[in-house]
Amino acid sequence: MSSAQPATIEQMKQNPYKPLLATIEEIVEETWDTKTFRAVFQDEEMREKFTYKPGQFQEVSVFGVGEATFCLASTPTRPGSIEFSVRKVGSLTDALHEMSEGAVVGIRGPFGNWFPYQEWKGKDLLFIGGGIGMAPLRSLLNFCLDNRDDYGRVDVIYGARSSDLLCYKTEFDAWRNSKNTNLFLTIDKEEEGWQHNVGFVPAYLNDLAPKPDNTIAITCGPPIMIKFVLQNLATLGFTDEQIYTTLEMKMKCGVGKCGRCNIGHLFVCVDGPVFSYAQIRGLPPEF
Amino acid sequence: MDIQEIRNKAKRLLESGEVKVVVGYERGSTESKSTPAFIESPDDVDRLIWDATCVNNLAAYAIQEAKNGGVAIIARDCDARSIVMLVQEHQLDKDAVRVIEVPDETQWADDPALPESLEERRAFWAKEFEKCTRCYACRQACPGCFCNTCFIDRIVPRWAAKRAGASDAWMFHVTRAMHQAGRCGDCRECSRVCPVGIPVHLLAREIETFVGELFDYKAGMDMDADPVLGTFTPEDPDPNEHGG
Amino acid sequence: MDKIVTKDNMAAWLRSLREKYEMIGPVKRPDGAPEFRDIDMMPPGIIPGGIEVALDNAAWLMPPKDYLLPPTETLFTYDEKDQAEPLKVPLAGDKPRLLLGLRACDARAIRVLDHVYLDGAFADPYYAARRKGMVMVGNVCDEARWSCFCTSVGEPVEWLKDLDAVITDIGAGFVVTANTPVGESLLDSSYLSDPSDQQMNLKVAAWDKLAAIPKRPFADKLAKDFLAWDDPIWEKYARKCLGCGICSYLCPSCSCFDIQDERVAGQIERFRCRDTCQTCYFTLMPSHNPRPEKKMRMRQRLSHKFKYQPEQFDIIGCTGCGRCVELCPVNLDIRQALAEVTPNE
Amino acid sequence: MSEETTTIEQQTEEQKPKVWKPRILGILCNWCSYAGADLAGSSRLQYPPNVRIIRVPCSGRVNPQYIFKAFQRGFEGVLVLGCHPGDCHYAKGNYYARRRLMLLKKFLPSLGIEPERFHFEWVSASEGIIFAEVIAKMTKKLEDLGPFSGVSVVQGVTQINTDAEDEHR
Repeated sequence: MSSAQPATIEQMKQNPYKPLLATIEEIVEETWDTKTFRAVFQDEEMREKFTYKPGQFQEVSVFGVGEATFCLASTPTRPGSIEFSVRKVGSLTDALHEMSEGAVVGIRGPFGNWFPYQEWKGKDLLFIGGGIGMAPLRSLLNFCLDNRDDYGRVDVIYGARSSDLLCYKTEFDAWRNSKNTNLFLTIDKEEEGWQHNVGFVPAYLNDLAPKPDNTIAITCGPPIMIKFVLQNLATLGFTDEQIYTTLEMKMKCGVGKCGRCNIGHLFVCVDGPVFSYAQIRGLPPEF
Repeated sequence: MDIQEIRNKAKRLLESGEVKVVVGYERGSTESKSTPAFIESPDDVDRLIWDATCVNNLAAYAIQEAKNGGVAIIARDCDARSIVMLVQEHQLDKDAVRVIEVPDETQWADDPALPESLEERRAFWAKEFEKCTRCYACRQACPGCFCNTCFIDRIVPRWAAKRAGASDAWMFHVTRAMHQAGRCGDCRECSRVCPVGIPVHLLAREIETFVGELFDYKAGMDMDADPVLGTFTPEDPDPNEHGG
Repeated sequence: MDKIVTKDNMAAWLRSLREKYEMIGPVKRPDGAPEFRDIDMMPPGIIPGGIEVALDNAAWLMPPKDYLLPPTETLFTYDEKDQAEPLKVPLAGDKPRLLLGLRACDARAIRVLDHVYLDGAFADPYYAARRKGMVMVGNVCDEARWSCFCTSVGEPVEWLKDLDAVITDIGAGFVVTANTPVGESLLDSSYLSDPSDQQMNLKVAAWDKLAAIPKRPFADKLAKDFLAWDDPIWEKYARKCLGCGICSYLCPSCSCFDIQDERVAGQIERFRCRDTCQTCYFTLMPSHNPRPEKKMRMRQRLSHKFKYQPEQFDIIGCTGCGRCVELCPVNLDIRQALAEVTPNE
Repeated sequence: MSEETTTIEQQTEEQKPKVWKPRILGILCNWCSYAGADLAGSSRLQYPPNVRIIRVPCSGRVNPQYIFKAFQRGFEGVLVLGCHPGDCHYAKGNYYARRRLMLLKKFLPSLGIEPERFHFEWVSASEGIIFAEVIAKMTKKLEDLGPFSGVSVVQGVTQINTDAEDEHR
């Protein structure tokens, strides 16, 4: 990916296991099992200093319960706070969901690589997201929309099983209303009052049949969706180098030490989580 | 016991199609070691050996191997009791398993004696468990430990932390031993495999002694018997008779 | 620089080093098995003997990694009631440590750990604090155990050069070789004197003997890409694997860990502890498990050492110490698996 | 009622800072013993307040590991109370419990734990007085035994803080 490191955060370099304390300022209920948290660092200097790049992740602590990995769902172009979306799946995410505004969490990060957005300047971007998989895409999408003139046409295909499982609904209008940007929504089954497409994301992708010329496709979602999206993108003429996704593995340390998230000789926490499909093809099938 | 006899039995079982695999011992990577062998062809039975290096309780493989069809297991008395126990616990279909009996010629090491006073006993176990690496080899080698998810691996609730030290290791070993009540055939695999020499089997042996005293029960003797803690009689020993 | 110390003076010399260093070395347990431990913790009377008995080539049960990566280590404590500074990180002790009795393979293992814990964008501060100022003194193995295979995975004589000083038993005494300025400072003692040519010849002979340990049949295959992904041997060997963690917990270079929180007596502690890739929980996620089967986990462990670490750090992660071979309860001998695996063409 | 027992009010005001009291974990069947404890409370029977109560649906729900956990975390005593044999709300849960817990009680000395530290008995919903007596008797026994030094004491060093108080607020 890009070679330059994000602005160094001295505290993380000194001790990457020591979280920075942050206060939950806002909680948005995205769906019945997913909430988006906006956190502000307690250290005022850190609020300014904490920078990151779209695609990077962080470790979030609930002290006494543990830690879990979440991608940064916010964009560094809107500094002062960070956001992450949490689906209730286990003890840590349960504990997060029980928190209310004003609660204290620990943040370690930013860790991992990022989308090579610098190299994509002047290109068209195609976002293909499913469910909570929209979180890392949202970071990049808002980043690109905040730097709108750097990129060409932006198409967003976003789907979920049903309309109430779509996240970030309050931002849909802002996305639609951006210059040269289109939002294509789809749900699996017919619903009363639904104005948009009905069908699976990969099928909708085929219907829309975007052109691969000078385009980068970025996809994230459930593994089964990604599998068919990749197949269909190939049929549409996208090369492996034009397709990017983020991978998820169990992580503990986030900095390449605990040995948990390797796929072959790569650590998802250090060498990922962003991979091009060309890279993924070279990895052992163990993720 | 003559090795040829074992090989012949294995051969017959495989040839007749009665079993798909015979689990026995073959020479290990050095003369002083044997290693578990999975014999699937009558032509391979000559790999089987039977000597003083054959120490594993092969019943540990019974569930894994029975999934693929019939399995025959070379077993000492204590190992055979594990197999009976697995049938009793409905972990094994009794028609899916055959036992090739071998005499128990194991040279058992002397067991350390539990100290007399309670205080010393507590210190004895604390000292032993302090060494525990939490590798769980005792559990993995134990045919009685067939749970899909061990209580110690549960995250909610977490019964003990994964940290080193006597306290959490005590919780693991003592609970595991109690879970073995009525299941332990005294094969002593738990102590044999322990890389730091904790006499783990003493715990289960104590329990089996009390199981015998209280309920007149011996683990793994009768395929048709109910597991001792999975049944009761109204006449069982009662706390009130024993002064609570 | 080489010096000679007589057998009589050895204990006195080592005791003099204890004034400056916290000394860790192999001592024999009451049951006869050697292990690495803090020599200061031994009752004073048995220190000289304790050190002496262990300076032979016994495969110490516990690898020296305990002293760089304790089995359990507090990362920080968190006190909800302390508004100003709830997070507290424990500090490492200030007296430098001297590890005594390291074998060539132990030295190599520490090199591997250094790569894992100090390389990359983030160094591990807890490891770094222990490693910094740590003095490593080793000795030359007099013979190979049945389970050893160091010469098959590298050059143990070269590995010894990572140590500050190396002790070679030449029968009538010990030749002590300093490789670093710190090592030379250890030799600056009235208990040591200059060795004779004959004594130096004996030392060279001992090192040559170490280098001449026969290689195992798989040694020639250890090119980068020799572990085939779909090789049937994974299934074959995993079949007898019990899935315990002995091989990784007692491996001198295995260093994967878990991080957990615990609330004890009202205080929150975050600690890390050893973990093993040999259980399904290592990679289990709420959504799925990338390595649900034993054969995948066995392939992971061997690939990590013989394929991934060479790609990451240009170093084979296995040191050939033989602990996993010797202690595996089912005699799953990785040397046989390595000999059998089909190289990728 | 023995002389040692006091009401909660007396204890907090006068004795708590001075007198060591054993901490007891009580695991009570919902249908009989918990109701018995309730009755003891509503009848204003006096019994020592040093018992922390966990209500379970049936004594048959009591896994021996609950008791081990209590000892590991430093409780001085553990008490399990269930319905009298024949009176189980679920017909036979207490019979299963009886087997398990009789065995557990015999096993504790093998671990070096005094059998008196674990007590189980049958207490019905109407036996409020018996409940109060059981607590008082057990408290007395534990006081005689003295503090429990825990399960991890090696060479006089306690490895873990006892936090029975904290865990079961």
